[in-house]
Amino acid sequence: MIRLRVNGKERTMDGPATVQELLHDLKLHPATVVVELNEEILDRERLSEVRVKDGDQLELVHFVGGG
Amino acid sequence: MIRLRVNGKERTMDGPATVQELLHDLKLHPATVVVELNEEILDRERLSEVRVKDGDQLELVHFVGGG
Amino acid sequence: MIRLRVNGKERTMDGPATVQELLHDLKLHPATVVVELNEEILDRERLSEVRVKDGDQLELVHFVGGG
Amino acid sequence: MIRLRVNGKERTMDGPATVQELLHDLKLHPATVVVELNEEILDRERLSEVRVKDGDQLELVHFVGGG
Amino acid sequence: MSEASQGAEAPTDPGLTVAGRTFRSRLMVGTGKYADNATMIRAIEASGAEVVTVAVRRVDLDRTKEEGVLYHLDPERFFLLPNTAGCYTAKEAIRYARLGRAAGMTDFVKLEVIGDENTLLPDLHATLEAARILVDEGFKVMAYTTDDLVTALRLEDAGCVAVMPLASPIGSGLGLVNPFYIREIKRRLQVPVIVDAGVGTASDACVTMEQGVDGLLMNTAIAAARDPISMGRAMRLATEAGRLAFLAGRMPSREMAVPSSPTTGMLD
Amino acid sequence: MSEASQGAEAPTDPGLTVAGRTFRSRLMVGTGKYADNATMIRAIEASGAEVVTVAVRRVDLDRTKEEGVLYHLDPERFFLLPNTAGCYTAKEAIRYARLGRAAGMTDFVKLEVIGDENTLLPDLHATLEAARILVDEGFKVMAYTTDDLVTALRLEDAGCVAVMPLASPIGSGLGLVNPFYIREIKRRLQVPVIVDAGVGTASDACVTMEQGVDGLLMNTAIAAARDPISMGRAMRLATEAGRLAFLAGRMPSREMAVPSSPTTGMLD
Amino acid sequence: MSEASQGAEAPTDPGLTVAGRTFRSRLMVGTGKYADNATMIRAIEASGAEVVTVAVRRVDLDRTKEEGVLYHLDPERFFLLPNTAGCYTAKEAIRYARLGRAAGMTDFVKLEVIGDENTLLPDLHATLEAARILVDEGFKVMAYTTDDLVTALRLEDAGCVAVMPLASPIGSGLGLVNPFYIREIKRRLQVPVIVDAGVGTASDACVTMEQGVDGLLMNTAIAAARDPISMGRAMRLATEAGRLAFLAGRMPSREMAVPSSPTTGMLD
Amino acid sequence: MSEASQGAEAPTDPGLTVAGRTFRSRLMVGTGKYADNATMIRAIEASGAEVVTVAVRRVDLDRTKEEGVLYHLDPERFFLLPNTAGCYTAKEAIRYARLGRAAGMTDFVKLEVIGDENTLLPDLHATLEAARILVDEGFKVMAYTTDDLVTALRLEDAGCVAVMPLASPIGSGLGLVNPFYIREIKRRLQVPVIVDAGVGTASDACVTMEQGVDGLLMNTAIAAARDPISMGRAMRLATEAGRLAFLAGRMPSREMAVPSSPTTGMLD
Repeated sequence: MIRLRVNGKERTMDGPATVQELLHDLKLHPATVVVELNEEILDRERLSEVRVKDGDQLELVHFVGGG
Repeated sequence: MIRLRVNGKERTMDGPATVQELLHDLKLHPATVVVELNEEILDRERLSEVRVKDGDQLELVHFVGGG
Repeated sequence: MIRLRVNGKERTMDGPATVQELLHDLKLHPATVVVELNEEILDRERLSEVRVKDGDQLELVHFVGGG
Repeated sequence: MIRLRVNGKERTMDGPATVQELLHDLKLHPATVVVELNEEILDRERLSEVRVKDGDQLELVHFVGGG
Repeated sequence: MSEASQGAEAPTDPGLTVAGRTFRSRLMVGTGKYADNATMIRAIEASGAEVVTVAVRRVDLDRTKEEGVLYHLDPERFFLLPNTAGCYTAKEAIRYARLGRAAGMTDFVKLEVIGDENTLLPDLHATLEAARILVDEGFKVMAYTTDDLVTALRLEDAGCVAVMPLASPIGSGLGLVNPFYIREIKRRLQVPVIVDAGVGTASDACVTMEQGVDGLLMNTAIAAARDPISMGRAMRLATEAGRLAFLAGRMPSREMAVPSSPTTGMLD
Repeated sequence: MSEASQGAEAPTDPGLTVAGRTFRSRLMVGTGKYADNATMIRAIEASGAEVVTVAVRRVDLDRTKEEGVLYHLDPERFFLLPNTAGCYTAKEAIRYARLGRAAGMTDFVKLEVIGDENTLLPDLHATLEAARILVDEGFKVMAYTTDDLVTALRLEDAGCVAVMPLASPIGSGLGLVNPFYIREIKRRLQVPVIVDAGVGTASDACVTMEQGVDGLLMNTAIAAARDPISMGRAMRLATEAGRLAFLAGRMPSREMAVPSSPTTGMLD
Repeated sequence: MSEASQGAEAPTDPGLTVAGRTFRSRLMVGTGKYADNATMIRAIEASGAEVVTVAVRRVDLDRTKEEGVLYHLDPERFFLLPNTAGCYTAKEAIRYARLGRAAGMTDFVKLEVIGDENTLLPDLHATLEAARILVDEGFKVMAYTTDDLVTALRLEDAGCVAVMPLASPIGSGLGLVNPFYIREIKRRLQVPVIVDAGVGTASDACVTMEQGVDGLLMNTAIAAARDPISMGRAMRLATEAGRLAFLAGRMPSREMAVPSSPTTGMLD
Repeated sequence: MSEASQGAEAPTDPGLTVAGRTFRSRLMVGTGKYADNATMIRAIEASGAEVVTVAVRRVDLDRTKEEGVLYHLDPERFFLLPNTAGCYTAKEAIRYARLGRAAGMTDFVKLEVIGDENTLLPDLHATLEAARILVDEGFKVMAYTTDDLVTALRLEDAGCVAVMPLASPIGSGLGLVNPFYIREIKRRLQVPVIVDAGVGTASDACVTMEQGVDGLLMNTAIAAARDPISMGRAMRLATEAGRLAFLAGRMPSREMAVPSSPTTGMLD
């Protein structure tokens, strides 16, 4: 089982998975978020290749209203 | 009996009297007030001569704090 | 001969005349000016009736730029 | 002969001398100036020991009116 | 009126009504001090103003000066408001008002009785006296005055159809020196309050309208700008902007800062 | 843009160009603090702004909050400018700038490094440090700063494409507190000077543009108005008015009065 | 008077002369609104004022209120100036002026005719009417008025011995809202100009005196301060400072900077 | 100090303490730009200042200029504070600071690093860098800076013994342009805040002290007045007045008026 930290919250996944699959689980469309994996930004193209490992830190961000 | 209006309030005196006597009744020192009798200012000298009549209007004024 | 004062300047006319004629001499169109005769405003209708007399004071005014 | 630069101006002295002697030549009282020799501040005590060498840069400064 | 402002004003702004007569624009302009009439016309058009003030003066019999302003302003498009500028007594002002009525065929008059030559500040006492007489004669008096509240109230009582306090002296361009008094005058009067004189640039017009007054009258700020046509347009936009901002209700101002971006959702 | 302002701007105002990209409107607006997205959209449309700022924040995985602002702003119509609001160090700001670039597919970033929580005033030292690094990384940095001239000059030297001094603290609505410094900054810089933060109402926008600056950015003044849509429109008109007035060249202001009606041609 | 100011005033300031009577201090104070008489006395002493204003009111026959102010102010030290505060018509003000003369055995009166209850702004028309009558009756009228130049000139013509324009409404503490008008009034009048009402703190007193006016009258600013005694002293110093600064002739202000230390004699 | 102010300050004002050294007067003055030394001395004496700033410059070996200022200022009476005026880099400022220490036998230095020749505004970045180094060398650094809060906080963190924000540019005489920032800096710092530069006349000094700051430093306002001696005295009184008014706690200001005479006890 894999332990991740996603947007500051602990999250477990049973078995390995790509970031794309994680987003899918979270019902997030890849086009609408930016993924930072362990403080490195992931290109959208690579979301389906890169696999999350135990202990990974992910930040899933997007634009919100701001001044 | 004499009916007066002194500083906006009805006041009666039994029998005639000078303004000076009225002030004395009111425990006012003549030197500390100005007397207006029926809208005419009374000189201090005349306070002991002038007698109040029924229906007279008197205003007894002095200095108070003001800007 | 008639002596007039028109807009502050002496002016003479040989023989009697209506205000209308005076305006005509001055090349002024009645519609574009207001005539004050001896401090009384003349209605346009009356310009052709009223005759100027010796010593008359006339002011011929119109609108100019102002704030 | 020694070539110095004092307060930005070339100055020559025939023969070696202490800073104190230089000040004396310039009619400056040691107590009233601060001496910087080649960008190092000289303690007043040492003015009579230290000797100027050819090529030395001296700045003689004091307080002036300022805001 | 501009599409932008139509869009904006349409729902909110019925325009300015004085003595039953409604004007689309809240900006009124004078016709004095322009380099030439062509510039005047274009600047006034750019300003969007309908009400333009004019003065009554002698015809120049020597024809050295150009003809009257009437030749240049289409009475179909512009409402000519005669003023009594240059008068120093009630008697004189009344005489000019009558001539203005005869020349303009309107009962509206901008009453001005000057009390001091250096500052051109009004004589409030003579103004009030003249206002009472002119109202009796059936004039619709729009009274030029200072920012003195009590005189403004008296002018309203006297039957003036509008009260026109100054922002600062005529031609000074100092802008709105005392917003408190203007705001109080507006709060207290029923008739339209139209600020007259003192505006120097667009922001002066904007901040004055933000006090809630009904309108503005200006002349020099446009006529004496380097480019009167652009300034005319600037004044039109600034007047609309100030009115809209007043109606929109500004944010409270505070010395403390408040973030405009969320303080939550930050990364670790 | 309104007919009025088209007419006005057409000949005079080529619009605002930042790093080779030209924007028709000189007004930029934020997207924060609106009651709802519908109001935000309408207010922004009313403001005529093309550039709208957005913040980078975590996706709310619990879906309690509404989705990102991107769903509501047509990228064809609006240029989304990511900011680094909420960052307190150069390192943090750089991280958010990179995320903004990835999210917005643009090199433009509004760099903000806050130095104090109470006033939200920028940390000029960290801002300059971050600006240098981001410029090296190919960002087009628009730097939020105070009205400090020397820092503004340094930010220009560092390669920022625009310098954005504040009029007064974020969300304060105090308006342009120090026109001297803003004017001096504009006088001295080559890159566009866009005043950011502090505007409270339309006249603040107007007077700020009259200083000659190239543009304005605001958020709270519109979002926190009682009627944000009308205020959005007011800000659009006020920004145009201030720009036009600056270009038109205002009359000189003087303490002495000057008549606007002729002093000659008076009656006897 | 303080040693400092003695030293300063001695050569320069003969003090303030009204109708032939000279007062050492240019600061006059009211006696209203104090928590208690002890505080009032100490605050007035700290202010250095010689002229103190008093109001005329009915004696309280029920003795619930304390006795008149006369008990507390040494007539040897202070000149009691009766006012007509609270009067709304010329007739009423004249009546109070006469009572004040009888009570104070002085012809001096501070004439006040209020025209509006909310703002306590004067009725300029009734004030002028009352001033003319009181001057005829031999009063030395010091007339409270607005900052309206023309009324100030009329009051001087009417024979007032001093004109007392307000800085801002009574008790408002807004300070000197319109320095232009006050300066112009001072420029044009021969009689002393004493600014009355509106001062809120020491700098208001200072900046008002810097306009060149002859004196100041205040009440609330001292009485309603947290510490009236210290504020009284502050007002005394501020009034002296403002007068001295006016006489000293301030440096010109300019947007450009000018170094105060030498630019020559720098090191290599 | 004047009797008046002694009386006033005695109970309330312990004077100004910087790095353990207490000064009776909160006013510090510069020694530049005087017509002659005699005037300088008398003006400084009139100002009551104990701390006077001096610059470090080359001795004039041609003796065309007068001798150093030390000849004219009694070190028993005045505390000479060396400045680094005219320096444009941290390195240069440090060099001058060391020379000032050697000349004045004091560790106190007024650190000034200018960032722009036209405005003489400080380089906040170089100032902070120099401050850190000088503090390490044991200097008691009083840092001249802008009204930027964050830099002020950093200077305090760096170990400066006083922070000296400007009111407006050196020699401009524009007065306190941004009271908000100065007030906030005072609120937030532990070390004394002494406003330096920009004061033009007495009311500027008074209003600045009313913000609660610990002291003032000025030069041109006194030296460039028509009568520097009277202005020196005016500044002394204005500084005391502003301090006292701050401590006394001013009345609240309000737009509504409040009568200062009783509204009861009026006649029928």
